[in-house]
Amino acid sequence: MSDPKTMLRQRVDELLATYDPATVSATEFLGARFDAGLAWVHFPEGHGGLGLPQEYNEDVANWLAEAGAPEPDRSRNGIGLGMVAPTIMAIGTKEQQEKYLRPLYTCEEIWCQLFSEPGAGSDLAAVATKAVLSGDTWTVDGQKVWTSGAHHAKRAILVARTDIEVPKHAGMTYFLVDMEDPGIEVRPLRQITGEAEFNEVFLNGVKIPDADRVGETGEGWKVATTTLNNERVAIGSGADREAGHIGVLAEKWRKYPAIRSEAAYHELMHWWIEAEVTRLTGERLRQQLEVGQPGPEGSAMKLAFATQAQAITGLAIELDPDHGLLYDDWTMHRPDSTDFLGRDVGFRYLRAKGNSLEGGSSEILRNVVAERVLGLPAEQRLDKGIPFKDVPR
Amino acid sequence: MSDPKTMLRQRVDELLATYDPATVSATEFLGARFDAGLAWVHFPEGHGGLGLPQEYNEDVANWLAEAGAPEPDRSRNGIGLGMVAPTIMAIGTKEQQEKYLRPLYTCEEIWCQLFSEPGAGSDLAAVATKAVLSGDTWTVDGQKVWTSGAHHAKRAILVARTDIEVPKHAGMTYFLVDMEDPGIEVRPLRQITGEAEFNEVFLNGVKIPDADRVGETGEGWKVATTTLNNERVAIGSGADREAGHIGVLAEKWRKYPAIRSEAAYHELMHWWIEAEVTRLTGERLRQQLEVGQPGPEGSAMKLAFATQAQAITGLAIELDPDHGLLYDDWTMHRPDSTDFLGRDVGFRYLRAKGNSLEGGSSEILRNVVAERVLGLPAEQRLDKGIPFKDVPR
Amino acid sequence: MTNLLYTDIEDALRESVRGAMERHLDPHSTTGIYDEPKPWEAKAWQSLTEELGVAGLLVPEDRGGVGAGPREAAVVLEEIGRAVAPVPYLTSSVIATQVLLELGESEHIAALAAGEATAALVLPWSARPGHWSPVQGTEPVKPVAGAMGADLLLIPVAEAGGVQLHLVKAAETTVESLVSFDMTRPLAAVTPASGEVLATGDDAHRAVEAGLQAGAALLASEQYGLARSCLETTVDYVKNRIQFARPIGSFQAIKHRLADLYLEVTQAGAAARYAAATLADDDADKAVAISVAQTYCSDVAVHAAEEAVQLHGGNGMTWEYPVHLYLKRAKSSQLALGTPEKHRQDLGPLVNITT
Amino acid sequence: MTNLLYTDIEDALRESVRGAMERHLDPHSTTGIYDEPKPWEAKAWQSLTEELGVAGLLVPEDRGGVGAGPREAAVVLEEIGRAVAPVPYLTSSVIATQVLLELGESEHIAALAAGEATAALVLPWSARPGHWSPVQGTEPVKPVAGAMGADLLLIPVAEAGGVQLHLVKAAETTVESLVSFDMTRPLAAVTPASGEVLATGDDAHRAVEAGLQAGAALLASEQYGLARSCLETTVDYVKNRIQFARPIGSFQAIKHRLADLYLEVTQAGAAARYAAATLADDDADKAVAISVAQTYCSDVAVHAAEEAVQLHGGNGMTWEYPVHLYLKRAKSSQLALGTPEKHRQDLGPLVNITT
Repeated sequence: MSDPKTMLRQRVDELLATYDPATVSATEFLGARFDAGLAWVHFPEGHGGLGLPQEYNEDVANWLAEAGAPEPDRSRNGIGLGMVAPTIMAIGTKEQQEKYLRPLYTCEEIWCQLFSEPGAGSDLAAVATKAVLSGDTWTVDGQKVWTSGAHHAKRAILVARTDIEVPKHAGMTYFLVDMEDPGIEVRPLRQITGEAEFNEVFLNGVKIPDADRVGETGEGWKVATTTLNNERVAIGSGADREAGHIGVLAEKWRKYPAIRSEAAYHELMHWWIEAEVTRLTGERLRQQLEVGQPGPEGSAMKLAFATQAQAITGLAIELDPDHGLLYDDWTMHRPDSTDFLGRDVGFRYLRAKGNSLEGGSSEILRNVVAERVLGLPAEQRLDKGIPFKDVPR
Repeated sequence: MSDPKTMLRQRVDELLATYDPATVSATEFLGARFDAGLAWVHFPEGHGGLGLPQEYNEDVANWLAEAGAPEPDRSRNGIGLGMVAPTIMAIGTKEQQEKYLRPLYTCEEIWCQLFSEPGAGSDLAAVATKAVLSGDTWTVDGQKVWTSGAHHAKRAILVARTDIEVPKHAGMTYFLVDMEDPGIEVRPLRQITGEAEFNEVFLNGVKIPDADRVGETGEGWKVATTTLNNERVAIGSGADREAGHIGVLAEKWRKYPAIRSEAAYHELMHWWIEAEVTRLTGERLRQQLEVGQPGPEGSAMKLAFATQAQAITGLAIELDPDHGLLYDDWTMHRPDSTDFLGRDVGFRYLRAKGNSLEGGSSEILRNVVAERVLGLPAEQRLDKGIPFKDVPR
Repeated sequence: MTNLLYTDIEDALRESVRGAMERHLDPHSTTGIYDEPKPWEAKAWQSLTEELGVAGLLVPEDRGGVGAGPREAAVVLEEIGRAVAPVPYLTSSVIATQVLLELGESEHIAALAAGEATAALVLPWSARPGHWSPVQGTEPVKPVAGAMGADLLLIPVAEAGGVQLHLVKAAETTVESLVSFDMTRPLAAVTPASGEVLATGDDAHRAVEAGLQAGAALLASEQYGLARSCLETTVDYVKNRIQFARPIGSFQAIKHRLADLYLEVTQAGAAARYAAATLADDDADKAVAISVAQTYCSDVAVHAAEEAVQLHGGNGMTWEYPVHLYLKRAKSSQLALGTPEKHRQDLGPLVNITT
Repeated sequence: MTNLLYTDIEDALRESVRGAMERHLDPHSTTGIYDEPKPWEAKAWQSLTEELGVAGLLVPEDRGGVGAGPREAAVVLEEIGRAVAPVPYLTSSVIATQVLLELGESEHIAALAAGEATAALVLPWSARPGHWSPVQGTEPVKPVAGAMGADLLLIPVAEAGGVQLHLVKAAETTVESLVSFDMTRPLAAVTPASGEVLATGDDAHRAVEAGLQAGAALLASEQYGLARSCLETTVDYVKNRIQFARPIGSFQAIKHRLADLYLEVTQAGAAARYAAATLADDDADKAVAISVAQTYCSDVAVHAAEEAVQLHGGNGMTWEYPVHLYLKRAKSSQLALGTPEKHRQDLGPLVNITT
């Protein structure tokens, strides 16, 4: 038997020989790649993989990139690729895996995430959106918020409350939802930047077949945690020096001597060094993951990224006041994807404010570091062991 | 009837005529001043005062200062003058007032404070030192700490536990103690600076007549609060520009061009401005007090003082590294009083670390500001309504 | 030391201005300015000028004003900051008015005081006392605050050996609006033009300098008002926002941050008040007071607004909640009339600290 | 990128050194040094040199060492920092050793590697790579670290047109001890003297420079070890200290501060490791790595020690608790081999950022 690398190289060559990236559509190529088990080689055969160790994915990606082959669009279907796929693979039914993984991978079906609610932000387990089972169909009513891409998503992952008589973590269930259900209304949620990168999603009598439940009824918290853990893995590892906001500012500094001053120099260098040590920490984390020893640094690093993004963009505005007093465009848009570094300095400053809120606020992350990494005692919980319906909200 | 100011001026002149500050001892002069009602004019007649409004004290002090008359030594008997006198005046018995106020004022009797314990620091109400009543004598056993001046004090104020069956705030009683009791042992408590500015005090079978109880049995917390409130009044109000650590550093900067740099300039100016706005805040507080509208800024200002003292002394060390690497003297001393600005920069840096702990730690003060000034909800109390003996310690 | 407290008259003034702002402004219509730019909110401005007559606070009675001074104007600005009010008070009633006052001008100043006209000083909004250059050449000056919609433009033009201060009617030149980070104080590009020469040389220089000094001194009060409002709004929000079955304001980390912010805001109030008072008294310490206030209050306003965004959670990031209006105003005001870094740079030599 | 992880051999080395420090040092006897100064703790130093042989880590086997390198020496220094160990490892086994290594010297270096002698580079302890001056005149050089008790002194003396590096036996000059802020690394005033000339001109300059570079690079690991120890000790303390009927480590404000400190300490570890690794690889990025590590780790160590004092409450202020030893070492080390401000100043030009 040949070693995995040789076998993979052969498969890649066959794929490229049969489906020339230069002539077939991206969708067709990705479908063929999926069928050849080269989508994610650590998934089982038949689900886009070959049951091989995860590390071989990098080889496959490199070879295909050399050949100019398309990759799935992570900026549009990041939730599908990064969160839904691993969750369905880990916990979904065989039918769910067969039905959803391939179109997700080819990006024929874009996914969005229906977790946060107006009353459930930091306290994600406080979701109040209700799902009631009748026969083998669930009916869902409620409101979700901070949903990116909902206006072009075909499907969604949803956490809903299915039992208000038990404590809050025990009464949630996880579903896969068809966004074309007539009970779903998507409204753009305009942000501080003027854009509407996110949406509010209203659910009125939305129907979900029980077959689209993921995990057992009442185990939604556990499933959602699996999904969210996939979100925070390997954050920012292996980035280049001066990647991100600091690079943009350093370039400007080099290009425009007029913005330089001694005081600003020391502040710029302060943040340059902060960004550099975070980069080194990420690089070390990457090396740890490579040898199978992931560290607990990820949550703390997200704190550093948010702090730095906010401070550096704020400084960038101050360094060039006459420019910082202006803005590029307040017109309401619905962008297809998020680009923290795109657009002008004012946008970058305002958008960076979200970095300490989205994907776990800095306050929640500090709790996580304190309790799970340092082992400090947990906060007193006032909602522990109390039926959801009796919890103050 | 003449106005109070004229009457006071007359009394001062009479006092000075009878007791020439140039010839009589400080003790004799202060005793005569007390007897003339000129010690604290807002106290009642017979207790060193004349029952006049507090504002006249300043006039008396100014006139006497002009004449070169002695003042009581606040650096040695600050606790007596600043805390014990108002407490005895407000809550003490007539006998206590007659017995203690005069020698306290003349500084024939120096006082110290026996509040903090090894297990009761931030949580002052957790004192475990025990007082048991038999007949009309209390017997006290326990240990106190952070007692300044205990080695030359004649008397002390003490908070002790008199009932362990009730919640902690309800089981404390406030006493006046004779420091010459054979059951008292004072040991120097050496600090980070090398000095022993404070003491540990061990109490073994110390006897206190019930007549030296202040307030009712079980009301010690209330009395102690009165005492401590007197400590935080009018903090830092009306200081001159560049008073304190910033002035020392600014002077050094002016004198030694070698320590200057652009980066250090901006850091120095940052702290100069911080010190200046705190000074202005204190000045405004003083003006408010003058018109009888005290503000709640005092606790917050103590936070600012501690932060600034620590940052400025730290910066001062960095600005002159070859000097900052040295120390003036590690020899153990027991100084008579505290001088934050005395001695060299290394001492000032280390001593300033105490500023965020003594007299209410910065953490406790932030709670105070958040709860009492901003009205934010109090922390959950785990010791509320539970007998002291059952509270985890 | 000068009085740092508010008089009863100032308290009453505050109440009137606050009432007017509450009646004539609401955050939603203010946010609307970002989509449909306008120089100011007409009703709010009318109320300040016509009903309350506060545009003339700095102007003596014999020149058409109400003969109050910088302390009272500072109170008005605290309330303008509190409401992020889109009104040209700082640019017209303080800066431009102070320029004309300094020159002894009395025709236009009466119109400004009465609210019959508004004016703007044509310099980049980042210009600061002691550090500005008169307009050179024909390129538009930008970004200029208060010029959009103003009737009169005060243009300091470079002349051989100094400055010449021109009074130009808005209709006689081009004022092009710019997309501003803070649309509640919209900026413009103003094409230089000649007009009535109000002063030349030292007189012109001194007048512009006086305008910028008054602006910098009193902007601090606007920043303080804004910061205080952010603190109060946030304290209120965290008392009422429930997560984990308790108000988030009961979490100690949030309490401690707000306690620290309270200290900053309180100190900003003292610094701003001292700047206004030294301006009113023409105190020898005025320049120090202004640099201290501008350095400190600029940063406190930004910090307060940033904390407000963060502690309002996702809501603070929305267009719907008014928090973003405060952040944009605070960040722009930090750049206005000199950044903190520049004022810190200026301060040292004034207190004999140099490199 | 270079490897930032620890090898199994390094883990074993760490365990040995930690064990030795635990056996031969206790905080009370270390505190005693403040009352009865001595150059180092003999037993701890003996254990490091004789039992573990770590004084020769940087020295090739053919010159009497064990042929390891900066990565391994960094691990030793992490443990020295953790214990605030009063041993001359950094000054003798790193800096002085590196100077001799650079010169190809082999007689004395073997003695240093074997722990039979200790040496010190005679420059003020604040000298940093790229910014130091050779000794001029006859005035004592001060404050010099590692000179007290050293057998050999390496004195770079100013010569017409450059530097001359003298090797002076301690007995041949005067080494006067100074009262040091950190008595666990006591400082001295050293009277310049002539001795064997080891090198002149560029060679001498390069050797001193190499010593200072190695010192600055590896001091970062000592600082990291110290910071990490402060974090761990403090976490442990707040878990066990009960106030208000609960561990103070359950108060959210304290938890959040320690979470932030964890981030800093973790990043300091990566920065220190990168500096050691680039030194080991003689990587082109070495100078950048050293400035980054020195700027960052110096401040993190001070911050960690300051937080330790504060969160130990009154206990942290006592002579009895060892926390003060960490603060004194951290603050002194911040000044050693260049302050953060100076290293930040040096870094910009290396990454093409200049004023």
